[in-house]
Amino acid sequence: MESFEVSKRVEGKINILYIKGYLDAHTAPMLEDEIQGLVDNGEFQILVNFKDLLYISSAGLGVFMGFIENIRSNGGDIKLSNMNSKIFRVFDLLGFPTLYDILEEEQEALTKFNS
Amino acid sequence: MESFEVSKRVEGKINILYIKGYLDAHTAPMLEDEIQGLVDNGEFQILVNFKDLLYISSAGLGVFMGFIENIRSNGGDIKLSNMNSKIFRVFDLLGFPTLYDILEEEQEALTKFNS
Amino acid sequence: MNKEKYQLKIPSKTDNLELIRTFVSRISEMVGFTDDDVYKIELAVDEACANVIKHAYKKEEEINLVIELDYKKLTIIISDQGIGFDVNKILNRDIKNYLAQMKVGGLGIHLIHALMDEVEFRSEPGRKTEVKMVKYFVKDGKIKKSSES
Amino acid sequence: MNKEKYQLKIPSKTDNLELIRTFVSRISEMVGFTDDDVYKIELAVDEACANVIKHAYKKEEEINLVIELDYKKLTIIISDQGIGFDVNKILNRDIKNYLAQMKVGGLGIHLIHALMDEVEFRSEPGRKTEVKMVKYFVKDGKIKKSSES
Ligand SMILES: Nc1ncnc2c1ncn2[C@@H]1O[C@H](COP(=O)(O)OP(=O)(O)O)[C@@H](O)[C@H]1O
Ligand SMILES: Nc1ncnc2c1ncn2[C@@H]1O[C@H](COP(=O)(O)OP(=O)(O)O)[C@@H](O)[C@H]1O
Repeated sequence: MESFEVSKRVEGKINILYIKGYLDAHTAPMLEDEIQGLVDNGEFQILVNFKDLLYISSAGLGVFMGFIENIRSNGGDIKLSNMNSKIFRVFDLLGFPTLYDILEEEQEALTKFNS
Repeated sequence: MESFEVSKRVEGKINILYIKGYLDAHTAPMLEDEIQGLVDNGEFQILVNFKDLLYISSAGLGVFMGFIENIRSNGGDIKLSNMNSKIFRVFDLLGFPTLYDILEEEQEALTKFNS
Repeated sequence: MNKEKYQLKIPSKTDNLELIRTFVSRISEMVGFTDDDVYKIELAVDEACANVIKHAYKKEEEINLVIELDYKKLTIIISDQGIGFDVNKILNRDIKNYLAQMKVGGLGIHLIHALMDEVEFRSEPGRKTEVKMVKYFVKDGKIKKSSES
Repeated sequence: MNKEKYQLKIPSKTDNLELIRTFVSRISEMVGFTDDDVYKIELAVDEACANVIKHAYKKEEEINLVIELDYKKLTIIISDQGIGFDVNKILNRDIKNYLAQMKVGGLGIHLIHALMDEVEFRSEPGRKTEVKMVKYFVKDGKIKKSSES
């Protein structure tokens, strides 16, 4: 069966979340919990790497919408990287590229955080 | 999507059919046509290798039932080999092992034909 | 888990057997059946639906498949509004002799009985057929497959 | 191909979204849509069903999904007997402004419009909601996605 997984890596002040599999209204709460955990610990520099994500619905995009204001008002950001083209299109259709930094590679996103 | 394929190899007087994928009421006619072709050419020594078969329903078993009498009365046989355990169980549940030679390995079946 | 119901209505053609198997096996996996049981359920349903496609109708009509889940079992009901048949005649057939005579066909219903924990056929010749089959989540040892005794 | 109908009735819970997507994408593949269109159809259906699950009912009830195929298009109708909503209010929302205000939610219906060739929402507040969406096998150039104009 399809599934969804989040794993985490810390690089300096930046928390990188690797998301894998199928992100829909059923699995979005898992990602939400993970980001909530970071926010609760005062971690506001978050990079989400989409390399292994195969599917996303608006419930997945909604997770980022739910945190972005609070995180930015705390001087942080959520940046997104390594989306495949199908996933990117969903973000694009909804106009996310004007609101979020969406980078090709994780390294670019890290650099952008530190600049 | 699931699919079904038959390929063929000749070894001496024996025609070996390799069946692959899903054999059900939808795909059984493909196997039927293949065996009919052999029978029409007077080829009655047929070995079916199940190595890559993932699924079989009674429609698949029915194909062998449909030819066996004619083939045996012409001095030939249909022997079966390399079934995985799930496939074998279907044959077993229906009592086929008493009616057909079902061998572990292709080589055993070939030997049995020539003995 | 409360009682839950899944229903599928689908044109009666062999092209759809794969979709039906996928549907049934996903639900069976979801509720926690072992791979082995999932395979048995899938095959039993395939057989019953193939029968609707082959025997029930003159042309393409509809297969109706209902899956009910309660706390202890999965029940599948497959029905058609087709020509029906004499259930007793088929069920009393001795499969060993039948096979030995090398008759073509007649394997599906036998297989359904061997694969599922409970099976019930009802048919009104000329009007409809309904097959109900049950698989228990846990077999209590006393429940034995009727066709294996 | 004649007109064909597939119907699925399924409990309204998020666990079932995967099964619904599988069901819809298999049928879409079967009738020959490109991978790209299959993905769009799958996502649009996911969004509509997620809405039924989230918004229509107080507790778990039923999603009704019908797929109709004719020679030129696939039509999907997703309906519920739930609380309904004011369709005009939602549809007239300017998504760009809406997003810029960083509001949570409100993306699903916009996405459905962007993904499918034709979309129609009907809702009777307090009684029911029905979404009908169409994808053509061949787009004739004149047919343009309304939400992209
Ligand atoms: N849904 C059905 N409608 C009408 N007849 C049926 C149906 N299912 C089974 N039958 C009858 O029962 C017989 C035995 O079915 P089965 O054991 O599956 O073998 P087969 O399909 O190979 O004949 C069929 O030949 C048919 O006459
Ligand atoms: N099936 C439905 N039943 C009741 N209300 C619905 C239904 N579908 C959509 N809605 C209403 O339309 C609104 C917008 O839906 P949508 O664009 O998918 O965003 P979201 O679900 O994130 O709010 C929902 O918030 C809800 O009020």
